[in-house]
Amino acid sequence: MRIKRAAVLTSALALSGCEISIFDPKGTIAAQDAQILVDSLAIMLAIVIPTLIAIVAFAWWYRAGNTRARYRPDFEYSGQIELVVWSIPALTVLLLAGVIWVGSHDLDPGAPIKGAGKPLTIQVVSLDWKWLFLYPDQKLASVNELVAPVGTPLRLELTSGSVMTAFFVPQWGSMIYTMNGMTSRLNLRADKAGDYYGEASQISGDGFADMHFKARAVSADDFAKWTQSAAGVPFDAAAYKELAKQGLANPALRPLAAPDLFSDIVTQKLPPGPGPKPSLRPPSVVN
Amino acid sequence: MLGKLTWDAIPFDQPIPLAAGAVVALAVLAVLIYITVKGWVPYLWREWITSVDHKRIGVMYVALAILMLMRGFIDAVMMRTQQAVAFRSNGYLPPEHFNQIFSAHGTIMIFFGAMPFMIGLMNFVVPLQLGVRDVAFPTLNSVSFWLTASGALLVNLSLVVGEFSRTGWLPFPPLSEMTYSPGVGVDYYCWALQISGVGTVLTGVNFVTTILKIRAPGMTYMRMPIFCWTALAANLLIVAAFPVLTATLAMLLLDRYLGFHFFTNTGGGNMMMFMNLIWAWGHPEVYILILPAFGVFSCVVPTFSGKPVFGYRSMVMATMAICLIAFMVWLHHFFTMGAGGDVNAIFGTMSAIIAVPTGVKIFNWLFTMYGGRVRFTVPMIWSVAFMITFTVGGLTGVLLAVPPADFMLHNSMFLVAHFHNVIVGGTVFGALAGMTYWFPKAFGFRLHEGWGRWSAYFTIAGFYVVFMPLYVVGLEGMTRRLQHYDVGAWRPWMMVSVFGVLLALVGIVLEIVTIYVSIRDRESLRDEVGDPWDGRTLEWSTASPPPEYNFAVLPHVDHEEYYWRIKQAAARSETLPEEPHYVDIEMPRNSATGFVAAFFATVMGFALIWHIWWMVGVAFVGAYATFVAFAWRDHEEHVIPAETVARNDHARRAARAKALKAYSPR
Amino acid sequence: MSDARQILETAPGDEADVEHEFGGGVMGYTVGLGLAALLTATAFVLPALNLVWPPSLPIALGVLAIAQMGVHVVFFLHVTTGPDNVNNVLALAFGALIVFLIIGGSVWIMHAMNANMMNPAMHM
Amino acid sequence: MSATAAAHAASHSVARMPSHTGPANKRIVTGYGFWIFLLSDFVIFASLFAAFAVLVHNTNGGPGPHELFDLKSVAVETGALLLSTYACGLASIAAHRRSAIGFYLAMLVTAIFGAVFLGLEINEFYGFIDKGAGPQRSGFLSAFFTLVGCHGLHVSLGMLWLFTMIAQVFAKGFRDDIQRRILCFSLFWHALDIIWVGIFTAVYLYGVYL
Ligand code: HEA
Ligand code: HEA
Ligand code: CUA
Ligand SMILES: [Cu+2]
Repeated sequence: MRIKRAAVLTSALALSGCEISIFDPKGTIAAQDAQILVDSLAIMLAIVIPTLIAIVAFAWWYRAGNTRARYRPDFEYSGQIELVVWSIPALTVLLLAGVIWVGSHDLDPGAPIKGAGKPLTIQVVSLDWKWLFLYPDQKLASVNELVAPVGTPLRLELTSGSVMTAFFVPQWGSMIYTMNGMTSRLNLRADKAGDYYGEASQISGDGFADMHFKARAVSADDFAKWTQSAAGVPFDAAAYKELAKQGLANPALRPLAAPDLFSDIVTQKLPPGPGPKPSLRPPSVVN
Repeated sequence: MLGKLTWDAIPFDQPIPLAAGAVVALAVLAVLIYITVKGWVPYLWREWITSVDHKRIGVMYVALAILMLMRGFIDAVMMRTQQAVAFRSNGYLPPEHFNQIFSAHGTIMIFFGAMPFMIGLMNFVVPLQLGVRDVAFPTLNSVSFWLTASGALLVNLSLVVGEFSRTGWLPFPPLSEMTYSPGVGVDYYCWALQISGVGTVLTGVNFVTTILKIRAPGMTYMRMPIFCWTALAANLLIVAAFPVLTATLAMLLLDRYLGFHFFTNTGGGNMMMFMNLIWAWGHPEVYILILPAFGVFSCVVPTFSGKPVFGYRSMVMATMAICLIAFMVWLHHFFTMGAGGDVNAIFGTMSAIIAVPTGVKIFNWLFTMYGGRVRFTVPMIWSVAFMITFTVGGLTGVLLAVPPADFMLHNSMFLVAHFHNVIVGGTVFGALAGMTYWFPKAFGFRLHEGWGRWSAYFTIAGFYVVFMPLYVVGLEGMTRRLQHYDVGAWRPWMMVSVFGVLLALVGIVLEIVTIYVSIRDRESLRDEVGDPWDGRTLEWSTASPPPEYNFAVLPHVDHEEYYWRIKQAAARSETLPEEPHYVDIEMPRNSATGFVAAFFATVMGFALIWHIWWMVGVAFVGAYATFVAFAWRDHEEHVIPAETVARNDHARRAARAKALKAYSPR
Repeated sequence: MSDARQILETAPGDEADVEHEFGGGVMGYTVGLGLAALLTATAFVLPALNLVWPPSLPIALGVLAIAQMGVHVVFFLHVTTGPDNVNNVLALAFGALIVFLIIGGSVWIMHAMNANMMNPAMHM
Repeated sequence: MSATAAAHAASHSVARMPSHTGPANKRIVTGYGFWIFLLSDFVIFASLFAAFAVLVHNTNGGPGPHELFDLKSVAVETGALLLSTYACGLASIAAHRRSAIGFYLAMLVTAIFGAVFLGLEINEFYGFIDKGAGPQRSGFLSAFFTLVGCHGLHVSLGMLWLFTMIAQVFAKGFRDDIQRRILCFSLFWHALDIIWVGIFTAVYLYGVYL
């Protein structure tokens, strides 16, 4: 095995018991996304299921060997049928368009959501191949572990310290791209305490498959406790540069020493990650 | 002297690609030697390589496509087996290799498998259905084919010399920029597609012109078979969309080669622009893949239902509607970039609207079967399987067009399942239906029904067993392109899926057996008359295989179902139409332009990839010289004397006359 | 010679019989040159003279450009609305629609994206 | 009536055959095919225009349109290209009338004005690069050089084609296939001028005044 992933593996083991189905939402956005998904599916199945049945039925009944079926070699046009085949799908789509319109606006990732208490701002930086979560108000920097108090609206600001990828916690809701030099915005809320699976959902290079993280929803007290548990050398620009090099990382929580770190990354005052060493076939991922 | 090319480029340290490459290289070499020893080279050169006959070119396109589908299928088998074993382990394919595989799989399947297959069918069928002798620009047609082959060659070369792109079938920057992909993989990708892209645009120009300007007398637009309409739509899409791809890849190449800043992280580049432009091409591209398949089904279903296609005008309208709306939906591939509610909603709605004309098509095929006498031949089996499978795939597509749903499913295995559902269930089934349907026209004998049927059953079953589990894991949050994973819930589905790929493999092997058996038993499968299925369109009025000039005299079309009508009239009166007056026929001469131009293009592409600048220069001069030499030619045509035409046509008429007695009119 | 009642066809840009028709022959090219020169000159001079209300300037320039493209199409390329030109015009219309969708769509989409995520400081 | 005039008349009546009487003649097919090809070329330019429109503000701290563009030179370029297009029109009339001298002369004028245009453009590019405003400087300049340079490349290839056409007429006379190529060439040259209208408006005028 060429990849050492002991730490990542243990965190995954802890998770493997639980389901991460999007039909088992644990956040308000995920619940609404799933609801819309199911609604749209239902609207469409109303027309698709009869269609599927008709295909099989017509093909079967009008098989050449069936002498009871009437052969009508000249039946090639019928105004009524034409009307129906255009209007039924059109009506279905009209209905669907309503869902699309309302859904896109209500669930726009940038739209703020309600919840208990003051919104918590979390700054997310995707790196090769790990996630850095900055808590500007709590002055924390957490690697590969996203912790959030249950019920509090989360205001995520996201960027990338390297290539483009996407941030996604299936059971919390919508994913969003992260891009260097830009800030994308996502609003989420976790509604039930627990450990959830978070991942990168856009290919970002050789370490992509290991670019997942733990998303923990905890009670307000536990969250306060967690913010106190930061240890080790404060996280600053130099530490960031070290982290930005290609490779994997273990979860860690450190105090944040550079309050402007996020904006420095976005404005490229801190340049994007260096990528692989130039060579024909770069060496594979090492921890 | 050789730019970046050194011995390091050969992957001596990676046994799998090295062995695979060596085997392929040896196989190619063996075939070449065999051909040479057998003395077939002059024949191949005269009859195929330099041929500008649309039928020959069509056959070569399909052959290339089948080869590439197999290459892509091998990649698919590797991916499925990797994901079956790579649970909490690294599997047998390291990431740098796995990433090349899905990139190569997607690229090869789309650009060198599915698209050439469709273009091949159009090449073979369109002039025959229009009742004419050839396409508008026969030599250009040959250039198109050979440029496509050149691109395919370059992609496959990357297996042994250097590496292929690791950034997916569409190279999203900044990952594909020099900083993050310093190897030659992305360059292979870009140059291969630039070269074959030129060929594709030329095909588009050629076919739009052919369909709009070269039709048999009396073949008005509303008398064209639906396949010609879908071919027109697909080629309009090619002409309008492929230049966007060319421009976008050119920008990426400028970034990579000359340090421009179109899509870079730094220097004022904007990577979102790449996403925007590539999908402005990419979405129309998927309709380029599916529309000709729709055309195939619009030939197959009426023929085997013994009825004209239902709702001809609706079909035409739906085709052209899809062609136009195709250009108004591209943002649905990046709903998750954050364009905001209005933009997402409008593009989501436009995407859903495509379901209407597509639905109309499904329903019209349905009503074509209604009141028919459906014969379940192999093409018809593919067609019914298509109708069911494609409806399911379209449904999941529309689901993805609902932005909040897409926020959960984008880039997931659900998406992977969606597009295989429409591509395999639509384009690939259509390709195989079309191949089986027109095979007797091309070669003069049918494919064996029994074996072909089993091949279809296994392939269809294989498809469902591979991809239905992927929907499930997609809903369980599994993202695409994972080299390994640690989530236990996904594991069982991966095991089911790998079983499906085995079924598909059996299907493909049976397809090869079908072809083998059919060639062996060709005498008993012979199509003497030229109309083995009781067809309705003009291609069935000529001999199988058709003479070089297709029709002894151009038909004078006076009805949508012209051939069907004269056939019925002849059967009723038990006499063939009067013998026409034969005249000399002028046909374009063979030309090596395509082959030579593609040779230089390949050399130039290779030299550009490896920065061998002198070789670039040499190849460019060579290409220009070919061009001028072609332009300087004096005689572009040769003449087939009326006597020859008459002799051939008498044979055809005799076979028809004999068959007339056995045919019962409807 | 050609029968006037038939549906005729010409190639785009064809001189053919247009010498005595609208927009054909040396005269046609000369008229086209004059119009094009006029429109170009207006486009270059207009903004410098401060004659139009500044916010409407892009529209004015755009209209001038489109008008000039039209002049070129009619007088130089001989693509007109005549019955012999239907196919040529349809192709042009299709092309123009695609060009419009690609440029318009891209600008709209990218504007929305930038508005949502750009940092003003970045691109100065 | 001379033989050529008769052939000329015959070619006309063939040229205007209605489509439903069968395949169109070669001149129409070639012209139409090239027309479609040109439309696809327009789409390449559309993509480059789109890229330019999006990147025009991404100057990365470098010079922007205001600092760089010299509208006087652009106006001269525009005039040169317009005259070149006009001369090209005259050349195709000469070809139509089978006047070799007229054709050579008009094509030469076309080429001269084309060369003036190219010279000015190269001079402009050279000046920018000299000022440190090359295409690597910023997204804006990448897009600018690519869009305008792509047009310039088309003009250069057009010049190559132009001289090839002169050589072909010289060697082979006004044969039918040569006439078809002249038709395509003139379409190409006129189309380049249309694109230039887009460029001087959207790149230069918008750049300087907006
Ligand atoms: C035309 C397009 C096409 C086709 C046909 C296929 C066919 C298949 N694909 Fe592919 N696929 C893509 C286009 C296609 N794919 C693209 C674009 C991607 C994305 C790449 C990326 O991530 O960037 C992708 C990605 C992709 C993945 C990666 C998923 C991931 O991201 O994790 C996988 C995984 O298993 C997969 C599997 C398969 C399988 C099992 C088949 C098939 O085996 C299914 C069954 C089909 C057949 C059995 C027919 C094959 C026919 C022949 C071989 C011809 C035989 C004929 C004769 C002998 C006459 N595909
Ligand atoms: C042949 C290829 C093909 C075809 C035909 C389609 C057809 C459609 N596709 Fe698909 N698509 C792809 C190939 C194709 N797609 C590929 C390759 C990708 C992924 C690329 C990548 O990321 O790598 C993709 C991705 C993709 C996405 C992006 C998802 C994402 O990245 O998150 C979306 C979103 O809207 C989408 C939607 C649609 C829709 C609405 C249709 C519609 O055209 C479908 C219409 C058909 C029907 C609906 C069925 C028949 C209709 C009826 C029976 C009528 C009644 C039904 C209703 C009213 C619902 N597709
Ligand atoms: Cu998003 Cu700049
Ligand atoms: Cu799409």
